[in-house]
Amino acid sequence: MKQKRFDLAGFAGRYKLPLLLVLLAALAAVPFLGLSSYVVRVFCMVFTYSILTISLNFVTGYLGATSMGHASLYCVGAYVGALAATRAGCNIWVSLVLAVLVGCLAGGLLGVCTIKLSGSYMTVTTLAFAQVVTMVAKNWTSVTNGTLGIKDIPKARLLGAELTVRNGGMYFVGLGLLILCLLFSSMVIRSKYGRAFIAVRDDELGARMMGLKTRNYRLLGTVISGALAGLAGCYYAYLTGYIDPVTFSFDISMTILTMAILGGLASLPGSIAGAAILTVFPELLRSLDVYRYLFFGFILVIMMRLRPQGILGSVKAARYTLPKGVLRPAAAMEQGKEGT
Amino acid sequence: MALLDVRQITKTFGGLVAVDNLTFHVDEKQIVSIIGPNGAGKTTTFNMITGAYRLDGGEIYFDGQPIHTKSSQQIVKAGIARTFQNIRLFKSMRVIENVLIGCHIHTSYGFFDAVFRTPRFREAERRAHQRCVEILESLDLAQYMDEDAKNLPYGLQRKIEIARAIATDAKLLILDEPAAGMNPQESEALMDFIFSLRDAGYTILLIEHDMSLVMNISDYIYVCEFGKLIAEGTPDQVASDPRVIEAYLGKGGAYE
Amino acid sequence: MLSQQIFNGLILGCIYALLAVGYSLVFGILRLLNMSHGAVYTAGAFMGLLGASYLHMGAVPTILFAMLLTGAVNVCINRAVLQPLREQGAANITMLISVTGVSYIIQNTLMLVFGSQKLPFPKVFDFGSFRVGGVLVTSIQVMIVLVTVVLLGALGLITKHTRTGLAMRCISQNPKASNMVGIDVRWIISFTFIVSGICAAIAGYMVSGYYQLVYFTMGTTAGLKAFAAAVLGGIGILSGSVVGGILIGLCEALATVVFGGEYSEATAYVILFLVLLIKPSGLFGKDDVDEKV
Amino acid sequence: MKKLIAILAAAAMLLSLAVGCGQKDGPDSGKDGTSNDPIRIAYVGPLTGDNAEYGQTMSNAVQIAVEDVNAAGGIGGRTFELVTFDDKNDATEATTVAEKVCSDKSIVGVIGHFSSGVALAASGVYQENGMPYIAISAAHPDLCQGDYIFRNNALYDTEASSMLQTMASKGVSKFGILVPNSDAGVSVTTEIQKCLDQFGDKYAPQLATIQRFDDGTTDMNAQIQEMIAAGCEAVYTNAPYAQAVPFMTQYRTYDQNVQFVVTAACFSPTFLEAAGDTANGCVLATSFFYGSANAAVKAFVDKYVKKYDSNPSNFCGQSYDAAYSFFYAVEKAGEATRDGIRDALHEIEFEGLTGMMRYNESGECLKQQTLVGVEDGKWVEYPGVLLSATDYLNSL
Repeated sequence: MKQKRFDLAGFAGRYKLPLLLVLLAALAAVPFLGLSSYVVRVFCMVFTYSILTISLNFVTGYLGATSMGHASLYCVGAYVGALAATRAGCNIWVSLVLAVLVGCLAGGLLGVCTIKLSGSYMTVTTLAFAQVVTMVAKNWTSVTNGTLGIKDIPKARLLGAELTVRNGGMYFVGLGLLILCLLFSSMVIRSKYGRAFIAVRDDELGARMMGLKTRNYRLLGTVISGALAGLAGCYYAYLTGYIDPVTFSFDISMTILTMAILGGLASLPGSIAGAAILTVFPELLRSLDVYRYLFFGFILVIMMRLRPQGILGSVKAARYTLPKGVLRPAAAMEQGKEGT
Repeated sequence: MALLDVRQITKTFGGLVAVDNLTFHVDEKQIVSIIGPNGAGKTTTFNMITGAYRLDGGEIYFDGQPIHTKSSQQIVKAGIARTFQNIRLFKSMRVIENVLIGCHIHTSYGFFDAVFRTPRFREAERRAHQRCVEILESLDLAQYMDEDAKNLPYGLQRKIEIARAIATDAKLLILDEPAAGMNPQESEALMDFIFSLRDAGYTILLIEHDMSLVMNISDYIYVCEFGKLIAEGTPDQVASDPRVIEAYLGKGGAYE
Repeated sequence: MLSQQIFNGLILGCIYALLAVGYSLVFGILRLLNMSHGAVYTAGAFMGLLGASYLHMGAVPTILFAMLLTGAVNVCINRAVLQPLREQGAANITMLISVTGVSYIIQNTLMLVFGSQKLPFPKVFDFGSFRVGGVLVTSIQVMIVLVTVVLLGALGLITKHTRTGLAMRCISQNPKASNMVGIDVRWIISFTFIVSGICAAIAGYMVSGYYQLVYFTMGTTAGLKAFAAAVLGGIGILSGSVVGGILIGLCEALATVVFGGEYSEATAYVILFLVLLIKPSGLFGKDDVDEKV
Repeated sequence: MKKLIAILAAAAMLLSLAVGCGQKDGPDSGKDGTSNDPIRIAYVGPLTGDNAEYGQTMSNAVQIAVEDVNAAGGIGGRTFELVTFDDKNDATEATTVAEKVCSDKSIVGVIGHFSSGVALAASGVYQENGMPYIAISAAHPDLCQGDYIFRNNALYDTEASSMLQTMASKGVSKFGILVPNSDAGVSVTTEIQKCLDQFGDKYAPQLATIQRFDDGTTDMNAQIQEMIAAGCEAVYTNAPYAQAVPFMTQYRTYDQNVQFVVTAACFSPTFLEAAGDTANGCVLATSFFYGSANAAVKAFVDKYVKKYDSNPSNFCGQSYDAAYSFFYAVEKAGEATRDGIRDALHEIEFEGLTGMMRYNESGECLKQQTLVGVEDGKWVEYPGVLLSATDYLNSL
């Protein structure tokens, strides 16, 4: 008989609500613990990168297409947010909506460009897409102010009060956006759309034979990924106050991809774990100065050796949760209980 | 009137004529088999019926409607579902999730219904899951519901593929060598299983090499060789037809 | 003037091809986006520098010295980092991150050992220059073209006409089946990494000789271009990666003339995208998109 | 079991973050500015990544400045201490580090950030937290908008004017410019055009062509062909020497006697080694010359060579002076508080390594540049050739 293992994921699944509430309370308390604004800002960056990792997961995790140009969608969101703020004087809430819409368009464009491609051919196209976006940002000076970038992006305001890192305002905006993004993503994934994504990833031809319009789902995946990346970009623009084309480089695309894989592909908690670890670790190593990235390299190699599928990669509850009103078949009763 | 009516369909790959003016039909609630040596064009015919390949000639009618111009999505919606020669289950999904993909085309709700969990979403999901649980229970696969498809033995994976095909509310089930790689007990169980499908009202179109299975189960048999139809009839007629013997056993072999 | 630009584009293309060839070897056999190849190429350049400037060896001994060390570095990467993951059945995308980690390690080690400053690289194969029909050609440029052709020829010979080459092609099609028929998959993959390391060393030496400058981050952008060239030519096809490299080099040179320097890199990538639009599996790639149902 | 270990490891790391940076804060002496702990100055710059070389040499120069002032008994009996941080010349890292530096109460002044984009991003945080910051290599025209933000390097208008004066002094009739497609490139081009408009037809040399290149490319052949076609007798580039050296060596293969005018970014010993004989005849304008006869400069250069066995670059001189700006500010303010230092910086005036150090009301320090050139492998100074931008305009 299989040795009964403690089914952590099943445990987490069953007591989901209380666990989440405890976590939420802890996170909400952070700005009031008298921590320095440096720690608060690191948390804000963890939120930004978590949203970006979740958005990348819609392309790489759920649709199985390695994208190495994700910084381009992040850049589009940031520029839309910055331009809306500086040129049109919108507040953050309007800019966020605009950034999501334009993000959808950019994601859709990337999706259309890569619809016929798969594997490494698709990856190189995302690289080309990112290069073109950077070129446009650098040379379309009338709109993006070119390489001089956009500075003095006004701070976000809520009911007249200015939201900054110091007064914890931007922290809550970030936390709110992350929760919004998590809810949205889990709703999409726990529906026929999520199942369709994974079917297209596992066997596109088999899915097509089951009547799924596979191209529509691939496009939907990139549109969602563009929307969420746009959200993160706009938040970053308000958080930092200055953006230029060089900020959204190939290194950022690789960092986001590394976070998604390290955390565990196609897993929302995994995305957050990956983003948290790879944002926090360089900060911890900061005292090493010159040796920082040497250690970072070793950490990546060792992490992948320990957990090839990522920290929360293959963590799956033992039993499938049926929707309310659907009785669990008798035969599956005792099978589920004693774990896989 | 025939449920599936195939008229002079042809398919060429470069110079090679894979299927040459093949005509046959399948009536309601019938079990029809297509047999023939390897390379006779059987799977190619299946791929043309299910829209995977374009036809180079001829027409196909299903329930009176022409389907040779339609996409595979529309064909599945029309009511034709298939299994595959080499099993194509979704590896990282559970058994129930695989079957849910079968129900996909009939779970009708929009993207925003899913995001905001509207009643329409809840109702459609509940009905889809209920249907899947019923299908799994009817095929006594329910206890494997939570398992990942890739962890199950070969025979079970075959049955899950069929369960997934049923979930599409298909009228016609196309089984591509379901008994391949099965031992005698398993193919025996498969035969009863197919009979139960036929009794439940499904029409079955079968490609198979396991002669004992084909001869016992089929109402009508078509025999193909090099893309051409060389014989048709009931199992007894086909078994004694000299051209079939020659095609399978070569000249001179007498088959009593 | 335009002919000079085209010639320069050709030389730039050969440089990308030199790098793309090493890339395509590993890429073809393991379908792995070997991000550490850029770093290995930089290591090759530094080994060349070590040989030429610090140990004052002649041109040929320096190249051999660099090839030896870089080949060893590359095979260590395979043995220490990738092989265990492969044996655990890890997904390709996991190895992509390990390899990225390796490129961080190599680049930063080079920085710590050789310092972060840009180091001068002695002139290489410098026998003067001559004019051919209005086009000024320097000896190093001729050598680059020669080395690219020779390298491509040698690799073509290895892959097409030797048993090891045959084994390499088998493994790129189906590693499991190759194992069944008795091919020592482990050794062949290590051999491929050694050859890829040697190509990286040659590319490192030639390019540093051409630009006379070596610095620890020279591999990053070059590595990306090589990856693009390898894919443009069709995954795993050596001659394809050379043609891909030359095409990208020409596009960059001509784009500078037509649009201006700041658009050159983006134009090269746009051309790459257009080619993939027309032929989704690269210039010479076999179209394995609709696999058997 | 493995899953549990991995998740515990992740949690441990997150926890150590809060602990990790908590104790890094130094003693809370900055507040009252009177206790006798060492006054801490921070250098933030690229210690890893593409521009690691610049970051490391600049922080070396600040280290020497701190050692010098401590050797001279510090200021009012209190010694100084240098803390270094790496920002990889990346805007996101820079803002995070700036936040970390500002939250460390014991740090009262910041020097650093290499490129303009990074400096701009970080200066927002310094201004918000009230931390005096002196930039020493970012020439973005509108960096110094906050009152806490100062700058100790030549602005692009000074740079442009010096270049045009050099072209005129060399009697050049047609010249071209090669600039990176970056904020540095765009700003210098605009300033050059502005100067040319101001000079009008009183200025002989003519700008024949503007060529640009993408950051990171080293193959300039295409741009060179364009410049030769435009008939350039001289070429100016403000590219760092990783691109300037290949550009010059490739250009020399086509045109032996073109006159090169580069910027202080190339003014370093490795430039001479890398360029070899191609560098002969090339000139540049700098505010710091390590070969100069000035005693203070000589002392600094000897210390730098002994400690780091390479000659200091122009940025090193400016970093040294920026550090001393802080020291003199603490002396004038009589206390080591951030606001005290900010006010004092506007009043101090001292003879630094890079000329007269005086910050005007907007925090800029107008640099006086001297022309320096390479003659058979060595840097040589040509004093008196360059005037300040306004003097040259009036002299036309």
